[in-house]
This record gives sequence, structure tokens and C-alpha cells, in this order.
Amino acid sequence: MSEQANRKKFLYVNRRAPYGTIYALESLEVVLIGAAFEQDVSLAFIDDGVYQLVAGQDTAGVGMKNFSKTYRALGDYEVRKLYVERESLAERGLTVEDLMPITYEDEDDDYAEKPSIHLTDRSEMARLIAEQDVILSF
Amino acid sequence: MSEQANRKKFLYVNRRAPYGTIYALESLEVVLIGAAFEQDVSLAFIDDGVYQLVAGQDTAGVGMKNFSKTYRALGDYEVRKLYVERESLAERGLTVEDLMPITYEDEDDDYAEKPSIHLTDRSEMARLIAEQDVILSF
Amino acid sequence: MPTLHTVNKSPYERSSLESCLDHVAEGDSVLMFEDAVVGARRGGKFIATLKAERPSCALYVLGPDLAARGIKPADIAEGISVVDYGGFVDLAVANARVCAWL
Amino acid sequence: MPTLHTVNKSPYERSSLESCLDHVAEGDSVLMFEDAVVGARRGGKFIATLKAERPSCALYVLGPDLAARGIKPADIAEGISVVDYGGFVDLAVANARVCAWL
Amino acid sequence: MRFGIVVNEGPYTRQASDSAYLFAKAALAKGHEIFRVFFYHDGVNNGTRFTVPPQDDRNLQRLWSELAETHKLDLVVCIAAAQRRGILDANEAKRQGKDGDNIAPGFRISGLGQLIEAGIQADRLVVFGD
Amino acid sequence: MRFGIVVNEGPYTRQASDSAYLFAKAALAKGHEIFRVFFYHDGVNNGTRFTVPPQDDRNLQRLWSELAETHKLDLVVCIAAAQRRGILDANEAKRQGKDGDNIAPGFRISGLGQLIEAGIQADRLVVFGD
Repeated sequence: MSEQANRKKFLYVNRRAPYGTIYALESLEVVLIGAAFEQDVSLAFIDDGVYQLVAGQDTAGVGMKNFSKTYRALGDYEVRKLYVERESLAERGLTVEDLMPITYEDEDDDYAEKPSIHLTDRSEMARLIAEQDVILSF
Repeated sequence: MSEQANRKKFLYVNRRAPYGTIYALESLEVVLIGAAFEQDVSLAFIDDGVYQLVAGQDTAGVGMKNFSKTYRALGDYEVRKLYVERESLAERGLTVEDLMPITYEDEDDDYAEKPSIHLTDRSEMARLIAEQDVILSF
Repeated sequence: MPTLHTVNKSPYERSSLESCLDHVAEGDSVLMFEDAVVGARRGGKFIATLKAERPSCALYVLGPDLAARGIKPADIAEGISVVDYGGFVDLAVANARVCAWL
Repeated sequence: MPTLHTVNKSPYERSSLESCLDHVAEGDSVLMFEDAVVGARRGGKFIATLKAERPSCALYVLGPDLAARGIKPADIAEGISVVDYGGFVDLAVANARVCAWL
Repeated sequence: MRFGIVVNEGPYTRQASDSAYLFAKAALAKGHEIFRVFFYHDGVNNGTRFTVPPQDDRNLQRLWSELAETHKLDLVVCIAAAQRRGILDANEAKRQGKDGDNIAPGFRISGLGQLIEAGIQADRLVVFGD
Repeated sequence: MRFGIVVNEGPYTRQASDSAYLFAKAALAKGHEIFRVFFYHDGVNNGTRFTVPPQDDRNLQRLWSELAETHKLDLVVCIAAAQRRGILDANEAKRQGKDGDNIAPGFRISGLGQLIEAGIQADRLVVFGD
């Protein structure tokens, strides 16, 4: 019970494309460090933030570090709730097939591989925000 | 003639509101220093940039330096062509009456006081851009 | 418990205010500050967006940021309340969480 | 002599691409780079804005920025040419001036 | 009530640091507590003592340092963000083989865990950025 | 052809410095000349030698310093912008009574006139910013 009392709902809101600004990368650094604190963590990808999860990112030509593989490792850090806004994808001509497959192994279900990405309507996203204790925006 | 050969048309493009970012202030610092170089200088105020010229700016509450009076001194630096986009004002609910009066003394016309602000249609603004040698954007 | 949403960029420059308004819940508050205050000016094309149908939320604008940009209280569109930094603090207290739309 | 206009922000986030397109002259070129490249993707709602009637100008997008964001050449809307940094330099040379829409 | 404050941008260029400072001052004036101010991203640039702003303008580093001293505030500069941007304390300078440091009085360099802790310990976390 | 390049943002946080660097390299590879690279606004933060970016990422300060050395580039940091943001050379440090400096090799601090001069002398001025 005392552990539960210190467990807060953290939402990381990502609204920018990667590489044009550093927010996507430094947001990921917070998420990884934060994982050690065993809070209830969710990530929201809204607006251009959906581009952070697009498959096939290749940064060789811009000379920057490609950190996109880190999203696929989030499951190992117990970060398993990635909410991607359906309307944001559609407006940009993207579908869920354009995104990296991101999964986790469910230890309560014989380590079955399950998807971490949840396609979320805008109205559900509003409800998700309304449930949080702490919202970190990037 | 040799002086003329080194005289270029410089356009400073201002598209942001003052105070939220420093670009308006630091753009003004370039314009003032640039005046000593005796180039053909124009300033364009487009989009939220029109707010840089709005009268009655009072920064006491935000604790920042109020630099708006500097625009009124531009005439003394031979900077006399301030082009304000008509459509940008209208979209924001502003009219030319909301702007500071900015004038210069015309030494070729018995030091008559003349307006530095020229209301400019979007299509004229496009022509102004097309005439420049150097465009500095802020 | 409702949410305080903060928006600090001009809606004429960025989509963040619109994105914010697309994600408010009934009873939430939205505070416009820094350059976002230009969106509150009467007669501006953004007023229609602010007034569009959605879960009803309270609209606030930060007075010191209005004054810095030469916008007088009389210039504010109807239905938007002016607060100072103390009012911003009170809004953060009165809501259960603060969501910044950066 | 025509102008090279550069836009580096996503049209989904900022108004700079739209503002740029409102100020082009016949024969100008527009280069989308950095986050602006997301505006060039086929099927995106911004393609209509890019194709809207205006003085005819050439549209370019920077390849390395597309690749970084996982956008393949096949994903680019018709009528937009992909260039690399060398092509960016060539465009700056071929036009009389460069106007950055920041 | 107990606040946590996050500052994501450097001084002067964008208003975030000004807004955060005035928010912090107003919160303290109302008797609230500030658990921590965390400087992340370009926000770490608020913590250099090398700035010399014009005399007729505010000095944001000094305002923060003074507020911290008066109210015993904890001003934390993120170490990872600081390394990318060149903010060093004596310890970091030595560790990285740099020939000097630039951290301002009242600021300390620490890890991202301090941000998460602020989220856990504060009643409200308020983020100021671009 | 002779280029002038303006960099308005600091390293890492926004892509402007990366884009400007790659543009400069491409221009030089095509045999063009670069009259000057002028660092304004937060762009002055590209010129600190105190950065320690992660080893698996690019080091923008070093890339600029090396490009300047190889091609004899003139990298100018605006003095007024640098004062606000805490970028100092030994001279400025002395003049301002600061106990150290942080300017990186190959960069020099000078006035805004150098930007206007770049506009006059270059055939094309290209601005990279936010």
C-alpha cells in the first residue's frame, strides 16, 4: 500500500518530429531514467510527434545519431503504453503500418509478445490526459 | 559610382511578436548597427511581426526591457522604409491606428515630417522581396 | 478533477492552441500566456476557433503578457478572463494537473 | 531574377510554409528542409496547400531530412523534387537571393 | 501546496525562463512551497555565471540565484543536457578534462532522476518551454 | 561564388547549426568560397569549448572548428548576443571581470558590423534558424 501511494501516473507528451529539434531524444532520455522509479508511465504521440515512431529512419545524411531503435527497447524498461493519436497519423498521410513494430513480453502471460502501440482517438487522448498526476511536455 | 556599386538593398523580415522571443530586439540591434554602412535598408513586418509596432507596449509586468521606443528613433538612423503587411494586420484584428506613429524628417523637403510606415498588400510585399540583394530573417 | 492547459505560442504562428483545444475535457481551463495572448484579441481570425463548439472550458489570458504587446483589456474578446501571475498560480492549484502545450 | 525561399518547420506545426507560399513570385523556388519535409508527404493534408493556385514556383525537398524522418522517395507527393545539400547550394547559386522563412 | 517547476529554454532568447521565474515568485508570495526548479534542454543555459546582459535589462541568472538564496530553492541543472551545451561545475570540469567551469551560484548539476523525483514529490509540476 | 552563412540557433537543440554546417561543407566541395559564418542569437552557443556531447553523437563545436581550420573559414560570434548568453574570450572575460572564458578554437568574438559586411561582400547570404 505504501508503495502504491508513491506510484503516480506520468504522461510524456510528444508533439514534435524527431531531428529538427532535440526534444524527442531528450524526452526518451527522461523516460529511460524515469523507468527506475517504477511509476505508472504512458507516452502520448500527438501531432508531428507521431513521426518519432515512423519506421526506417536513416540519419546518415544529416550526420545525427539515430535514436529510433531505443523506442523498440522501451518494453525492457517496463514502458509499455505508447498511445498514438489516430487523427494525427491520418492528417499526415500515415497509417500504423508506417510505424515501427514496438512490443513487450508479458511476464503474466507466459512472456507472450504484445504490442506496446495503442492507436488512440483524439477523444480518448483527452481522457488519458485527464487521468494523469504528472504531465511532462516536450 | 563606386559608392553606389557597394550599396545593396537589405531587407529585414520580422515575423514574430515581441517579448515571447528575442528576435524582434536583436533584429533591431542589427538594423541600428547596419545603418552606419549606408545601405538601402527596408524593414518588413509580416504575420505576428506587426505586433512589434503596436502602440502602448508596457513591459513592467513581465520584467523585460521595453525597446518599442527604438522603432520611433529609426528615422534618425536614416531607416525610413517600414513596410507593414495589410493582410497580417487585418487577420489579427489590428488596424494602422493601433500602431505607433513612426516618422522621419525629410531633409530634401525642408525637414517635413513624413511617415515611415507603409501599409503594404501581400502581393506588393512579394514584389519587395523579389527586389532585394540581401534578406535577413528573424 | 479538471486540468489546467497552458499555451504560450501565438495561434497565428503555431498549431499548439488548436491542438490544446482539441484535447480539453469538460470543466478544464486554458491559459494563454507569452505570445499566445495575441490569440485573445477581439476581431482576430482566431476568435472563431476559441469559440468553436467543444467540451466547455474556461479561457484565461495573462495580463502582463497582454500589456507587453500593447493589447488593452478592452481589446480582449468576450468570455476570456484576464489573470496575473498570482492568478496563474491559483489556476494551477485549483486544477488537478497542468498540461503544457509547447 | 528569382528567389530561393527556404522553409525549415513543419507546416503542421507552424504557419511559415503557408506564409512563404503567400509571398512567392513567378519562377521562384521553395525548398523544404529540416522538419518542413513532413509537409511533402503524399496523402498529408498539407499537399492541397502546396498545390493551391499561386504564381508558379518549383518545389524542392531535402533528401537527407526526408530519410532521417523515415519518408521514402516513393512517399513524396508528385511535383516535388528531391535534392541533397549540394542541390541546396546549387539552388542558392541559381537564384538571385535566399529568403528564409523562420 | 508544493510545486515543481521545469524550465526547458535558455535565458533571453525565449520567454520561458522569465515566465517560470515570475510564476515561482508569485507562488512563493502566496505561501506555496517550491520543491525544485529543474533546468532541462536549453534551460541549462540559465545556469552560467558568464552572462553579461545589458545594464538596462534584467539579469536572469542573478534573479534565479537570488531567489534561490532568499527562499532556499533547489535549482538543478540536468547533467546530460548540460554536457551537450557546455555548462560545467568544478567537478564536471575535472572529470571531463576541461580547463574551467561556468556554473552560477545557487545552481547544482545533477541527474534526470531529480526531474522524476520532482514529479513524484510535488503536488503540481509546471513546465515552461518553447 | 562567395557565400555568407548566418547561424541563429545553438547546437543540438535545433537543427540549424547542423544544416548550416552541411550546407557549408557542400558549398566548399563545389568550389565555392565562404566569406564568413556569423553566429547570432543563440547561435553564439556553438562557440563554447565546454561542450561534451555523448561519444556516439557528433560534436558540432569540433566540426565547425575543424572546418574552419581546414578551409581558413572566418567564424564570428556576435559580441552583444554572446554577452547575454555567456560566451567569452580571454579579452572579454578580462573586460567584464569574469574569472574564465569558454570560446572554442577557430571562433572569434566581434561586432554586428561583421554580419552587415558579410551581407555586402557575399554574393548570397543564407540564414539558418528556428
